[in-house]
Amino acid sequence: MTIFTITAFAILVSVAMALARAILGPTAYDRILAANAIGTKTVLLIAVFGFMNGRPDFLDLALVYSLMNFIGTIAVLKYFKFGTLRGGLSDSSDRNL
Amino acid sequence: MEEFTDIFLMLLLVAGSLAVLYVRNLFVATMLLSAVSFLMALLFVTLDAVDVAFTEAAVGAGISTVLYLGTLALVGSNERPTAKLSVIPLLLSLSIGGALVYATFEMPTIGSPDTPVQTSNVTKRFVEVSPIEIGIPNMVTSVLASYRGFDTFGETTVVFTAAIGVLLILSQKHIRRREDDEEDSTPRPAVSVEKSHDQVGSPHDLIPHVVSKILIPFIFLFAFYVQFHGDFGPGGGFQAGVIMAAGFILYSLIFGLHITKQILPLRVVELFLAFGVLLYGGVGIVSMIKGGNFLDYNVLSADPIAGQHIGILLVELGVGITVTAAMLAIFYGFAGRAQGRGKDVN
Amino acid sequence: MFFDHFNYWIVVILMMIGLYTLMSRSNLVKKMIGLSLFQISVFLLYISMGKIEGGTAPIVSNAPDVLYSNPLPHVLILTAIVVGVATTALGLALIVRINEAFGSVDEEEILNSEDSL
Amino acid sequence: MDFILDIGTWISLLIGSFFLLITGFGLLRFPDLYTRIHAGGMADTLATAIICFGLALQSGFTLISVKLLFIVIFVFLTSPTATYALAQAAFVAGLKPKLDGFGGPAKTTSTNARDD
Repeated sequence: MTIFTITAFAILVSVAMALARAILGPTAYDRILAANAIGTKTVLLIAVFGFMNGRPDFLDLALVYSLMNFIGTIAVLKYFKFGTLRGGLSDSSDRNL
Repeated sequence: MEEFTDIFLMLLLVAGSLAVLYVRNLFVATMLLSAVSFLMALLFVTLDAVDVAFTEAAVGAGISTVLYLGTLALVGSNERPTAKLSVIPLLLSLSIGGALVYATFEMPTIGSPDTPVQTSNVTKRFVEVSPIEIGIPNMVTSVLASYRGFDTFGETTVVFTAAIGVLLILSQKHIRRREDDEEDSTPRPAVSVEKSHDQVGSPHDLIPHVVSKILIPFIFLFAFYVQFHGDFGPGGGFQAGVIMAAGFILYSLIFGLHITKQILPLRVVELFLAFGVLLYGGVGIVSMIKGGNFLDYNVLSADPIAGQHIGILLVELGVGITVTAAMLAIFYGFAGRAQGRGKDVN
Repeated sequence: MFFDHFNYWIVVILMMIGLYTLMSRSNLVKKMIGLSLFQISVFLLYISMGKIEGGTAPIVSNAPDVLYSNPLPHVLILTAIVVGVATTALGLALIVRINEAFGSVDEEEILNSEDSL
Repeated sequence: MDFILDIGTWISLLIGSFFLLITGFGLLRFPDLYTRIHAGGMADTLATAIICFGLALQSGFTLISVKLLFIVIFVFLTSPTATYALAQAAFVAGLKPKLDGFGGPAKTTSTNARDD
């Protein structure tokens, strides 16, 4: 029972709680928040898994996770705010098209 | 101890999938699917498949979420409730599942070293000989680009074809089947568009703007790192292509599709789409001209190992370019489609 | 041992959920989501088969006596994931067009409007 | 020296796990979105920094610790941005914070923010 295993379990438990929030809702924003939180915890879990298995050179993966998490969240929020993925986040210049 | 983390993850996976099945709102189902995809990628890491986890994270959690959202923005996110419990599908899937579970008892134990998968000669060749024969530490890359070069060429062509198909389907003008169908029966997205108009140009969007501006160059740099470091660590053309496309998609989400199209017009994307496949095929042709078989990299240089390195580098580059262009073309198709329904956009 | 075949059972359960979604839901986007779940279960099946007890990722490490998991399933699934998202995009594009032609993405509604024509 | 580094790793990983569990509880138990964002956005980021610091102690000055540093910087930039954008989108959409005891009506959801 190393410290890495303990940490991995702590992360897994909090992932489970975040998943419960994603399933329970009640608003869509809660679900987005929960999915985003799951992504952040996944990043940590990958880092810890690497050290747990003695091969910590796969941290590029964790970077990809945090990147995709960010893009996913921005896309979801844009969909929610504007109902389309087309225009810019804060300008309305796509009206000119 | 480690297997308990696996089991925990798999149980979370089942819970997430059941939730995907039961929620009525398609938007919520998409969010849950993205969470399920994250968990699945995590499971791949614990099962030693780091390259696959890389791809699944980039594709499943990133790109496909964006694609589903692009679709939902066009078709609406409410699912019509089904009145009755579907008995026949339930029975059918239960019986198929039962038969498969019965069959699993004949399957070899997970992780045992004497299964046919592990003892086959092909596996021995890949694991023991390939680092010497190809000279690349990442066996997945050498199998992908060299031993199974034909197969990967086929897959690249499939991605190419799918992107062409999406462009053909979605670039057509909007046609209604019935002229009398005046009012749009499509459900609107969750937030009405008029509402968002009041907030357009609000200074509160400054923070995502600035942060994305800082991040996007590093995303491209990271994509190049993944592309060219794929020989030594997890990564390669497929992953790098998806990350590169994700950088452009982020740019487009923040600054608008029309600005992205000014930087990288669809015409250029189409050129790149074809160029990647041609580069891949061209390597094969050159190796034939040099006297080898199609995609036999040994003849590309005087030293077979150097030849393999050149071949794998070029082939992965071709894959990366095609995948980038394909993902971008698909995104352009979906995100630009709203033009067909002008009254809904503004 | 109870957990010897656990991965396979999870694969079967995920596959059943995907198949049931695919067959019972009449919304076409939901069907695509079911197909994605089905796909994920197949990925897990392949990767589970390549795993070897005490093994490590198939990237050469300097440590002595390393046991590597089988790289072949990884290659197959890696390409399958990217091809999967490309074909999913194709399906979703068809759904968008269907919605424009029929004003609905519900299978039953579309079939009913076909009948009434 | 190794012993001291190990102790450092133990302590920082335990503190990080503690914060992660707090995050989970916060996500589950807080009454409305705006309070949950604090759990999901702030505690998570702190836990990431602490855990990566603990892991970097184990790897020493190598490429690995540089990558860990990048992860921390990346999460430090993106996670608050994402949650900020989330809060702003929710507020714009009309989701009112729960203000028990502050005079405001305890209204948690508006009509168009609820998804099901």
